[in-house]
Amino acid sequence: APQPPAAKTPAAPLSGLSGMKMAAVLSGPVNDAGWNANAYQALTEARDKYGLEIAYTEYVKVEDAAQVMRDYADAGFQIIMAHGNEYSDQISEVAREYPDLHFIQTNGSEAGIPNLYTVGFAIGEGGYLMGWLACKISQTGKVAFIIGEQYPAVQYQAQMVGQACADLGLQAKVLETYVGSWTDPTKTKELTKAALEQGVDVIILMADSGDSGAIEAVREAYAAGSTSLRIISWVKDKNHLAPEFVLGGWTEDVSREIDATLQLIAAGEPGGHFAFGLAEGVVYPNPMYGLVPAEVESEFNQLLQDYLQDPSIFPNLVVRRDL
Amino acid sequence: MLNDLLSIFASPEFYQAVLRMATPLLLAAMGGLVAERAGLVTFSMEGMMLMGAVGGVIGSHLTGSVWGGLLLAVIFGMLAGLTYAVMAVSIGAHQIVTCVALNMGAMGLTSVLFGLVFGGGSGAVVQDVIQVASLSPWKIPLLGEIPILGPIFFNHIPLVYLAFLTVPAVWFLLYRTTWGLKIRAVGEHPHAADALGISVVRVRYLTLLFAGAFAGLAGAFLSIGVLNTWQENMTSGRGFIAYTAIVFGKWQPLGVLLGALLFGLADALQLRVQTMNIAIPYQAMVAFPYVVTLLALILFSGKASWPAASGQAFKREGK
Amino acid sequence: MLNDLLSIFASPEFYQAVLRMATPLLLAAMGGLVAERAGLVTFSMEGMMLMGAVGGVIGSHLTGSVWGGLLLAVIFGMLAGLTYAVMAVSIGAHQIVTCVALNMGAMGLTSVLFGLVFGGGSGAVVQDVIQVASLSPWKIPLLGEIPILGPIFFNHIPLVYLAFLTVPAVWFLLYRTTWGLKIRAVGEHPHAADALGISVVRVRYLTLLFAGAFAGLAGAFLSIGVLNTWQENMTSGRGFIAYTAIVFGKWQPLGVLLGALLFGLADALQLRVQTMNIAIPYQAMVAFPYVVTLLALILFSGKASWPAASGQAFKREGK
Amino acid sequence: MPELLRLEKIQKTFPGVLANDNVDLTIQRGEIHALLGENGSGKTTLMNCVFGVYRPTRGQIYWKGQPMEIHQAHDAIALGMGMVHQHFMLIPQLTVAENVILGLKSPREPFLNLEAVARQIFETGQRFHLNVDPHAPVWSLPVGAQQRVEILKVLYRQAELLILDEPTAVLTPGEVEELFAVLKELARAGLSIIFITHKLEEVMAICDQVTVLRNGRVVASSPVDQTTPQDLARSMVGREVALNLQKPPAQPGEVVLSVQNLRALGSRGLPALNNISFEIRAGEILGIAGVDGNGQTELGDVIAGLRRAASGRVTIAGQDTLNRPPREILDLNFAYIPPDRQRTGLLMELPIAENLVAKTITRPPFSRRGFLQQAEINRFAAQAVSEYEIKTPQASLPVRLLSGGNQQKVVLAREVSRRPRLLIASQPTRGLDIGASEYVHRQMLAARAAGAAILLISTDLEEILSLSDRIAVLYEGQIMGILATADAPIHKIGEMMAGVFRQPGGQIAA
Ligand SMILES: Nc1ncnc2c1ncn2[C@@H]1O[C@H](COP(=O)(O)OP(=O)(O)OP(=O)(O)O)[C@@H](O)[C@H]1O
Ligand SMILES: Nc1ncnc2c1ncn2[C@@H]1O[C@H](COP(=O)(O)OP(=O)(O)OP(=O)(O)O)[C@@H](O)[C@H]1O
Ligand SMILES: [Mg+2]
Ligand SMILES: [Mg+2]
Repeated sequence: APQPPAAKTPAAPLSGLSGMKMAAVLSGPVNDAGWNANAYQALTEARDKYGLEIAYTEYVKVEDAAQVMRDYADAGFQIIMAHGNEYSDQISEVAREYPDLHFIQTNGSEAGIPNLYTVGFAIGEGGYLMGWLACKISQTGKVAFIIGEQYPAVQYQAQMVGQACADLGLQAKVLETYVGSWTDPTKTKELTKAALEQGVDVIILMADSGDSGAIEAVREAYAAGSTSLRIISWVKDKNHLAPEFVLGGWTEDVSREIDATLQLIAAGEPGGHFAFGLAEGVVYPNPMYGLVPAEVESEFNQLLQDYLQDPSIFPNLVVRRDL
Repeated sequence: MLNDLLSIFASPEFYQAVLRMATPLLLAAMGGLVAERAGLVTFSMEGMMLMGAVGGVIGSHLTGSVWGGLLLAVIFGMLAGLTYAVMAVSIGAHQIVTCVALNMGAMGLTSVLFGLVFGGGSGAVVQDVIQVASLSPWKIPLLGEIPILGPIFFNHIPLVYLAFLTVPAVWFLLYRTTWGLKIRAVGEHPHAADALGISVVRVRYLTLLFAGAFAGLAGAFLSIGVLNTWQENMTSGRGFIAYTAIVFGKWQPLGVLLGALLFGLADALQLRVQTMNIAIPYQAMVAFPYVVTLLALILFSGKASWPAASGQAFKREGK
Repeated sequence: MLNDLLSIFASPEFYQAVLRMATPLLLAAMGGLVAERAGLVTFSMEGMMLMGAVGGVIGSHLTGSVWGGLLLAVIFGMLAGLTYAVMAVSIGAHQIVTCVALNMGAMGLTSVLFGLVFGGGSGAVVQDVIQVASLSPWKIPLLGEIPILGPIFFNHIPLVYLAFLTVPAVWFLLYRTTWGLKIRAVGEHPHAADALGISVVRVRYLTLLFAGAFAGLAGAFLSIGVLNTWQENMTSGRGFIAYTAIVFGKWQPLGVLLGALLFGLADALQLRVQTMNIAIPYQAMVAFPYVVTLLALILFSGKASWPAASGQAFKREGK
Repeated sequence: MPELLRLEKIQKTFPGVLANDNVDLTIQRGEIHALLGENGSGKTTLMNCVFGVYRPTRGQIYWKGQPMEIHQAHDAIALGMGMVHQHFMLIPQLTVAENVILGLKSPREPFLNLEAVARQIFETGQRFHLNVDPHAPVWSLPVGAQQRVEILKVLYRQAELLILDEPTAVLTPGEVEELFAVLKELARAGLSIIFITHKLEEVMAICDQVTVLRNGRVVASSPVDQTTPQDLARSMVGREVALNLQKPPAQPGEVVLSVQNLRALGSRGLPALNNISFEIRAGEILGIAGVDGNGQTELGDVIAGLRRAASGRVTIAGQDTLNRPPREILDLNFAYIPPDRQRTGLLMELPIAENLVAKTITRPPFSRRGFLQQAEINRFAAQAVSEYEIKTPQASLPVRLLSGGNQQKVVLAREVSRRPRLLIASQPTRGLDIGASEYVHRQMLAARAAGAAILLISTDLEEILSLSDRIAVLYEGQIMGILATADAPIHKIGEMMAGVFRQPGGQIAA
């Protein structure tokens, strides 16, 4: 199985971070088992790794964010993070007010403020590689991408899924389907059932807390004899939820995203917009747990190696760093 | 495209899905209907269902049995109903606002409860998806074997049967028992009922407990019926749809059944249209149930048919 | 810890934040109050605000001026009000359900509208964060210079002043003008009002347009007042809180002001307590506004004080 | 005759009001006991104390000689009392049988056994001439039948005391006759009846004993055969009352209201007005007689624009007004006293003052450019309150706090003070005491003298006969005939009301 590539170690010493205070502005609770939980995990990992002192505020409405960040700035925090695109204006404003402090925004796009690091994931690699895998292992020639809601980045990933299949000359049909909610496992289950009725046998699953519903639907069909069904999980490796058919899939690793950003800061790199991809080890494929034919797995690994050496081997894989 | 649509309507799985998706709506709506007929606005079913959903998972986890889960779901739902009753019946608070507060409160409370039980203590972050025992289908012996109809109607988890059985049961309760008569009297004219020695307060408490119990079952259907886990806010609006089904059905059991089926159908259809790659934008499909609601409001409005004392606090005068 | 808490109450920024956070609630609630007094349930304010929010951004973008944004916000809000009026007043649909449908509909519609304008076509997903012209604070010339009080009260964007000015204005409207008398008559007793030659339909349409306009401004406050962009579902429940403030305030302008301030205060305090790392569990702090609501419901309930015809469709009889 | 109920020194105060003061009252078995008094004299309050709706501030209630504490209506019912409230306590959406069984145990508890109830309703109905279809929903019944349901409810509960609060106020003469027969039958069977009324002739007709309240005190109590209507009226009002009106001859002017071939549907979608035609001239009163439910309410509402008509033609002072908005019709100087003052006549939650100016509020001096001129409103209200003798501490109180009679005076003051060209008065004295009724009648005659055309719709035949210049009889939505009052034999009107006689040669008779 492929191991996620190790993050590149930066040249500059990291000692500068030790003892610094870092605070985060979050839109929801840290136990949402998703978006904010990831941020929370990133914070605690950074604390353990660099000896940071950390703090966070949950349920911050956009219009209050500036004030919350100012409060942290005034309380002596040197690194202030806003988790989410919605805080763009607020963090830009406060970053200008406190030029000596460092500001991090996930999913941001602002590039012109020297102490503001807007960071995101490179979009496209995941869709392309997982699309390749899905179409390759599908026996029925039908693959479904089950998504919570329609966002630009997600749509682009879906586009890349289809692109990969087409590029490989695979005749698989890719269904792009939306639950209409990130928090509705019941409906996700029904959507999955409907997809299975259509003969779909591989599902790329990106429905957040709806994921459990899709897994449940496949579990039932699997128990009824459809043992060739596979789910490719997304955002995190969810193999442990159903080891018999859930592949590790694709990870977008917030902890590594933050870590990479902290390293930029420690290295004295000026702010700007950064999108981390496969090369930086921030997004990566997970193990397949023997759920795909061995030859497919080794072909995948080979392609991955080749791509890391020379991205031009996939001319139609256009990585976007602006979404 | 027309062929694709027709093929949806030709498949038994579609009708099975319709029944499945109508079930939580029907359970909640039948419970709510009884309280509505006693003059209570049951816009709170979303919160009550959520309580039932978390109760189901916790009960199933603690007792190791899905029946324990159902029991706790009913208890949690009834506790939510009780809270409503204390606020709206005893204290006389504004019903709609009480419902809103209850729904919001349930969202927070269920998270905390879940964290307490599965996170090993207060506020702890639950890192993993929890799995518990869940209901499996009961195939009805002979009926289940009938071709086509068998799988559609007679191979479901027990709560599905229960949901559909509540329709005649609630009808009987409302129109053929003295309890039902009292409920209707309290909903239409609480002062007249009071003058005849009917305890408006008791009737309203009891109907809210009933509504809570059924909303709890509806929630359990989601958490340990369809799934075997719990997710924050997993009812995602089904309580509101159930409420709408009551209005759609003009406060009559059969009408409510029709409403629940219609919403179930709209949803099942919507999902299938997506998987058939039929060229209808998904936003339009997601909006479909609401369009149906609006149409229903327009078509079936006319003379107000809701219980005359709906939403009104009852207080005896001049003591 | 007590010191920390005291330091919050000693900072002018805190009070500034309270006013800022109360503003959208107050704008929406004052508009809603007028329609409520005409016998309409304005549980729809969430959706109306959302329409205003997207209208503000679109208007600001298309005209390049924030005033254009405010204008379109008002127009969008009024369109939402008009939709409600058509459903509930002309067709006589159930008000609460109409509100629910409207809120859901607005969530979808605003997304689509935003996509249409900024995504260059139907259904397109907007690729970027859109930024448009937004309101900046107006420091009131002399008053703004007063030490402490100046920054707290007299250095806000114009909508903040407007919000607080609506309180006496709505009071005056309701109690000192013939329009207000008509509104109250329609809300208390539509049939009697009809017999007195007051057009129930017209009064209800007008109050809903009024409510829509103010909800629109409240939405614009969020999108082009505090921010200069739009986010899906960016009102996040403020419409419901505004509705609660009306109930809290017992349908009186001053009471509603108090309610809006209380919710603003609860929210501002909650955030500050978190950033000061004061050892109060976050659940408690987040739940604070709802606890306040529940307490308010308990303390201020008593005799039903809402307009007697609240929620009732009016239809003149005969054919 | 042994005593059934005895009240001893009952006192009931409300904040600022002494509603009952030191009231002693004894009810014997099998007697019909009249309770008389002006509006607001404390009759309803006293009965509410007996029935557990209110707790007396002081005093003692004895039931069959035993002192009793009655905490709620249910206790009173359990003892064997039954009350028919002036505003019926029936649930319109339920059937007769359901209303009757409501709150009682079913023979097959918890299952309803409506057939058994229906049988018993039928039997009781046979015995006391209280016929009503047990399976009809109550909303579908005429008022008289609803009242029979209320009485059936009481009888079904084996009551020994029946309290009737102004039972005849809503009944037609025929229904009153039926009711009286029933009451006599019940008294003969041993029931005691407390009968609240404002009509002296009713007291004289069926009661055994009469008690008069004034300002909450008992001012007279005696057997009926030892008193006269004049005595009773004097005790009630505290002064002499003219029981007969002096009406100068009419001086009809030009036609003000013309109704031609009017048709309209009623609330249940059935024809309520069927080809109605008549005219009224300035300075005359046309009385519409008829049994309640024959289209009276619909007629008033259609002319006022409150109900849409299907076809026909209505003109007021030459202007077409059919299906025009109420505002336009009002602007023709039209005044309307609706039959249901609480539903359509008054804004119950709003102050008396605002109600008094409600129809002229948009004009000076009560408002200028949309702004209310509160001082002017108050001045006018204070004047109206004293002129029309509206009993209230201040005009800023909500109308809902006034007694029925005083509420009606607010309506009357508002309508008559505008010096209308056309006045429709629908049941203008329903529920009013003699003093108040007399007052209303005098005001109507004054309006007539001032040149108003008046359409008087009333189910009280006495009222019609004493006020009208001409009388039209309405039966099943049709006018059976129009007669000049002077040559209208009562028996002929009665036959028309019952639909057995129709005036030949068309409807119009001048
Ligand atoms: N709940 C109450 N609160 C305050 N005052 C009251 C209340 N009920 C009755 N009253 C007062 O008590 C007095 C007696 O009223 P009551 O209704 O008993 O008169 P009534 O004789 O029944 O009049 P009517 O002939 O109009 O029916 C009135 O002056 C009224 O203002
Ligand atoms: N809350 C209250 N406060 C003060 N007085 C009240 C209150 N409620 C009722 N009353 C008084 O109670 C009396 C009886 O009211 P009720 O509604 O029974 O009218 P009524 O006399 O029966 O009139 P009607 O003859 O039209 O039915 C009135 O005189 C009114 O002043
Ligand atoms: Mg009375
Ligand atoms: Mg009375």
